[in-house]
Amino acid sequence: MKARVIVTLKPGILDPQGKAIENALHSLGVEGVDTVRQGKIFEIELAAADKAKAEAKLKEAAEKLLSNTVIENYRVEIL
Amino acid sequence: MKARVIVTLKPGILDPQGKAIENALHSLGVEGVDTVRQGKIFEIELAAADKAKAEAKLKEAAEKLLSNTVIENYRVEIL
Amino acid sequence: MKAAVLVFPGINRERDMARSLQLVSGKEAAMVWHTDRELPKGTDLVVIPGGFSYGDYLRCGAIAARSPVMEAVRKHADKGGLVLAVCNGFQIACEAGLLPGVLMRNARMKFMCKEVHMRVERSDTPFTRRYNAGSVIRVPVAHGEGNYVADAETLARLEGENLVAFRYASADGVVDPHFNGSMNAIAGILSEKLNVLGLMPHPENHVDPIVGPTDGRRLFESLIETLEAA
Amino acid sequence: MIPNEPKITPELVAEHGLKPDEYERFRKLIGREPSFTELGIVSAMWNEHCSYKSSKVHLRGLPTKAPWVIQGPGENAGVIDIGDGLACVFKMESHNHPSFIEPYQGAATGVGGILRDVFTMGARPIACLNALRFGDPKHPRTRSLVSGVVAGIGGYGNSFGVPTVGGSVGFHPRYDGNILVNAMAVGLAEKDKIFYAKATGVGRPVVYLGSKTGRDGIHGATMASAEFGENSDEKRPTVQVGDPFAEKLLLEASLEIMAKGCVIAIQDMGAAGLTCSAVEMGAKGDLGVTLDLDSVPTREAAMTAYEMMLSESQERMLMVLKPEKEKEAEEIFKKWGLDFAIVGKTTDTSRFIVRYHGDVMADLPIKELGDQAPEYNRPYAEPKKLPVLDPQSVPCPVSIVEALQKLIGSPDLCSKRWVWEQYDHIILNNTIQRPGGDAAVVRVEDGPKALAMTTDVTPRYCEADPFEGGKQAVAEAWRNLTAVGARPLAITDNLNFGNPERPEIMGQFVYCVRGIAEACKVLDFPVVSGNVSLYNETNGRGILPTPTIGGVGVLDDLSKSATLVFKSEGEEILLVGDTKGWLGQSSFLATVLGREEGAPPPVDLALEKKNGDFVRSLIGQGLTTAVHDLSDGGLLVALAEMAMASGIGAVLKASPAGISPHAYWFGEDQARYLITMKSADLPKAVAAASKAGVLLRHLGTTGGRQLTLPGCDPILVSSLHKLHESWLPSYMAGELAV
Ligand SMILES: Nc1ncnc2c1ncn2[C@@H]1O[C@H](COP(=O)(O)OP(=O)(O)O)[C@@H](O)[C@H]1O
Ligand SMILES: [Mg+2]
Repeated sequence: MKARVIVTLKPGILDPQGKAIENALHSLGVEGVDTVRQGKIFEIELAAADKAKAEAKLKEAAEKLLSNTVIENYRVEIL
Repeated sequence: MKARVIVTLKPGILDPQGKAIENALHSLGVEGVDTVRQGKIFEIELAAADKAKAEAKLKEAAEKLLSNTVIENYRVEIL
Repeated sequence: MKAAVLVFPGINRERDMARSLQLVSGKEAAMVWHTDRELPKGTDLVVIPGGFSYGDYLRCGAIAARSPVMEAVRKHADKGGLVLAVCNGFQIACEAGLLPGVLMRNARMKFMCKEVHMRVERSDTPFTRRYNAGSVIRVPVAHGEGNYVADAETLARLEGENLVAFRYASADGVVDPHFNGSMNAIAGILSEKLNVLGLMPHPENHVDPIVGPTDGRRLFESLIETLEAA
Repeated sequence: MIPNEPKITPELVAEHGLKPDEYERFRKLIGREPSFTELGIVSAMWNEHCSYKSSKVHLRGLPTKAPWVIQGPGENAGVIDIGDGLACVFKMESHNHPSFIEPYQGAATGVGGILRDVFTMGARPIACLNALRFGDPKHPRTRSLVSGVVAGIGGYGNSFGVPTVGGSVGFHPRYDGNILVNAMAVGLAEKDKIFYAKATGVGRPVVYLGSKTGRDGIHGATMASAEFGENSDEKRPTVQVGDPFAEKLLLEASLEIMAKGCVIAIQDMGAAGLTCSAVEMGAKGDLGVTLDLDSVPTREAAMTAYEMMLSESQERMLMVLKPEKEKEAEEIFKKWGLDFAIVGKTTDTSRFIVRYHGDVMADLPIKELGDQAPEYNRPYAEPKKLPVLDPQSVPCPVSIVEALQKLIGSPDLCSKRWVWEQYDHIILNNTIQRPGGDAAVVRVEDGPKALAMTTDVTPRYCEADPFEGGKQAVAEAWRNLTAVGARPLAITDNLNFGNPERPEIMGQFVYCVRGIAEACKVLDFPVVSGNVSLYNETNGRGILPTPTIGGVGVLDDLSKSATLVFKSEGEEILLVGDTKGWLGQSSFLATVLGREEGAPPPVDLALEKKNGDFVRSLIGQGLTTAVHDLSDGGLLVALAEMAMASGIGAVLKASPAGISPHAYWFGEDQARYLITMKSADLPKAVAAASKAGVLLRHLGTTGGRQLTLPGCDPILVSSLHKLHESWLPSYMAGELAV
């Protein structure tokens, strides 16, 4: 089964990376980009009996390791 | 306009972070996860007249900066 | 030797580099700001120093590689001018396409600051002529993303054309493939014309006998000798 | 009245951490009900973290003066004269609570904050240190806290570009719910170019520099003064994220505008950001300050005045500029890509006025806000003295060698290489002694001058006897500096304790501070800066009292410094100082027998000074080949450390009669050093010792590849080394059953 977990910063949490990228895009002449926030995406292959089981497993992975729930939100998508 | 650019490693390029995560998940007792590959997701707000223009702009951003096309693929999604 | 040390926002080893260049060559290096479009007249060595340009956000070296000054560096290199790219400089050089491949997170995911050994693979280059091929030198590393990765074809070409300059090794010269995960234990590589060297370890931090070992010194002496011979 | 503001209720006041009588005091001071923004401002100014209300009366007892002290406590950092027109600027600060909640960012922003304190004064940071305390290795969170904190400290310092050259790491169940992250920064400046927070001149622009303001850390300072309860998770959204890249730019830009003579006064925005920095600049200069929040650069929409005044977004500064230099300063900041905004001016009204959207959000008497902060002489209990443990009553269930193995492989005494290899400790090319020795030695410019620095405290001692423990922490820092050959000059302290509203805790605090004061006085080692962190307590259980001492000393000629590494075979090993075999509160007792009992070793400060001065003079005369001070684990652990660092072994004489071997080898009597020297120099040293009245004892000779103790099987130094190096990496890899 293929799935992905998307981890993004909670709103209001400073994203220095996003800010640096915004500035760089401006100096490269890419106009019109207002804000950039950078997150992580994990593309995962896993063995699971069904979708619900897979989802539960990935939620566990996200909580335990893939995200820092103090400052990040995550989202599990089964593909 | 809101959009996102997803950048992932090309197949065949070794992903040390993904590997480390796989191992860590196993030692945390999260079973069944075969492979993990880590990528980046950029959540972007931009000013653009229409979808096509926005797409073109983001493609430019991805080519010029957001991805290293030697090792990475990217995908633009307008939300 | 007329050296130009590039300064990007977030670079932090430019002073170490300038100081070591001065110590070995007796000449002051020019510090060149990232927005400059030209190198100082007569520059014969460009140094891209270590640090965390732009915080190493996005990908290490990515943003710096797209700075105005890099266009001038590319021209300099195309004409055969010497470029020494250390640590973040190596990452910048790869991102800028001056060297092939990319540096990824260390296999053990951690930043590592320690002394390591590396084997000098060849001594017939402007950067290594004062070393003996096959000899082992002690140098410090300080990086979190020094894991050299390239596709199979590039790697085959690097090996085939003998462009690997240094490999991580044990003190007695046995190649250490596990140090940071680098393919073929690569610590440094050369461009095809042998005029661009990128390496992760910091020879500039092993120059001054008051501070510690001095195995890095001969790299700078090699450059001086090369330029004097030219 | 200001629109859309919450009504001030007793609950709201309580949520701001103000006691009813404190609120009443504030209301009287301003003569009316405060606005919501004003309540926020006063809660920030009057909490424990900013006002030092519980500690102030006691801190006054610390000696802060010496001919070489340029600036004592009260500024962003302390400043000492190190000769040749140079000054050393340093301070230590805690980031305990934030690091427990989010270890990486908490530790990172702790480093960022202390670096800012140092470069705000015009000094370029040259080194960082840190002192870390974690809970029981068995505690389920300990491993991830260690991993996050260490990565955070490294992540910030490495990127900023300052070497992290030393520190300490310890474990104890009493830190299970409250870890300690104390970060120290050391900087270098020209002695006559130090910058201060005191504003001068009316009508001068107040300028905001650095990163934009967000909603980060709102109530951070209040949180740092609150005890954790079951629901401390709820406080999470206040986490601040560090941006070392922005800080590096802020450093370069700040030093550049200082060098160009643009700056009158400067203050970094630390705890309670804009509030504390603006009030402090005005109050110190007897001036009023008016802020116009419409000009504050923000990164989030619709921020309120309250939020802007309390935000703890990182990497920001406030300055008063020379009006004629405004343009020049702005250009420098733009060049570095940083925000620059005039957000107010100095006034002659002595009021602190905050305007936003045409409303006056706050109008407060600026001096009284600081001066009239509550100050408590809280009740304290005199700590109970513990009985002195008779060494004869302490058994040794294992052989001396087995005990040694246990000690050097224990969490507290094992090598901390796993930690400091994640810190760039060589950048700037001045690190003469790297982590792993007694004190770090950092060359000053091109030498030959160097600075030595260390952080020390033995919390177990402080718990058992706060007064002696406080003395011991200072003495150990002094000893570590001495052991590398440096002249100890001054300290910074970071006083970490539990809830001061409990008399036993307040008693620990008071007696530790008295002990520190006593030691500083006798050793001529004044306190020039520091930080107090109270309420390190979870569900009524406090941490061990932990007054971390950061010591700085100077070496006039770094070629005359000492290291602890055995240099060659066949050298004489000598012990300086007297050994009675003090086992109370020793590492041996705790680690080998699992007992934390008895009175800790007393510190005879006069003896400490005599022995230290003797060792320093031997180093200066070039008579020693290696030097190491004795601390946790006593004589044999120190010896083993010297052997392990060199790979060279030693043959040792038997322990003297009248003292049991384990008390002799592992006792923690103070004021002791191990030295080695060439046989030929022995007579000179013996003569010098007898002249100085110092006890010198010949222990044996260096040589071979093993440690040989009479009556024990010799043990290979390499096998000790392996034990010493393996605990932490194995623990962190999860390979260890703890
Ligand atoms: N957190 C840390 N960061 C950097 N260095 C550390 C840290 N913890 C320990 N060290 C280094 O390890 C060595 C041993 O530490 P410690 O046992 O506390 O020394 P001492 O007993 O001499 O005070 C010292 O050089 C110290 O600087
Ligand atoms: Mg010591």
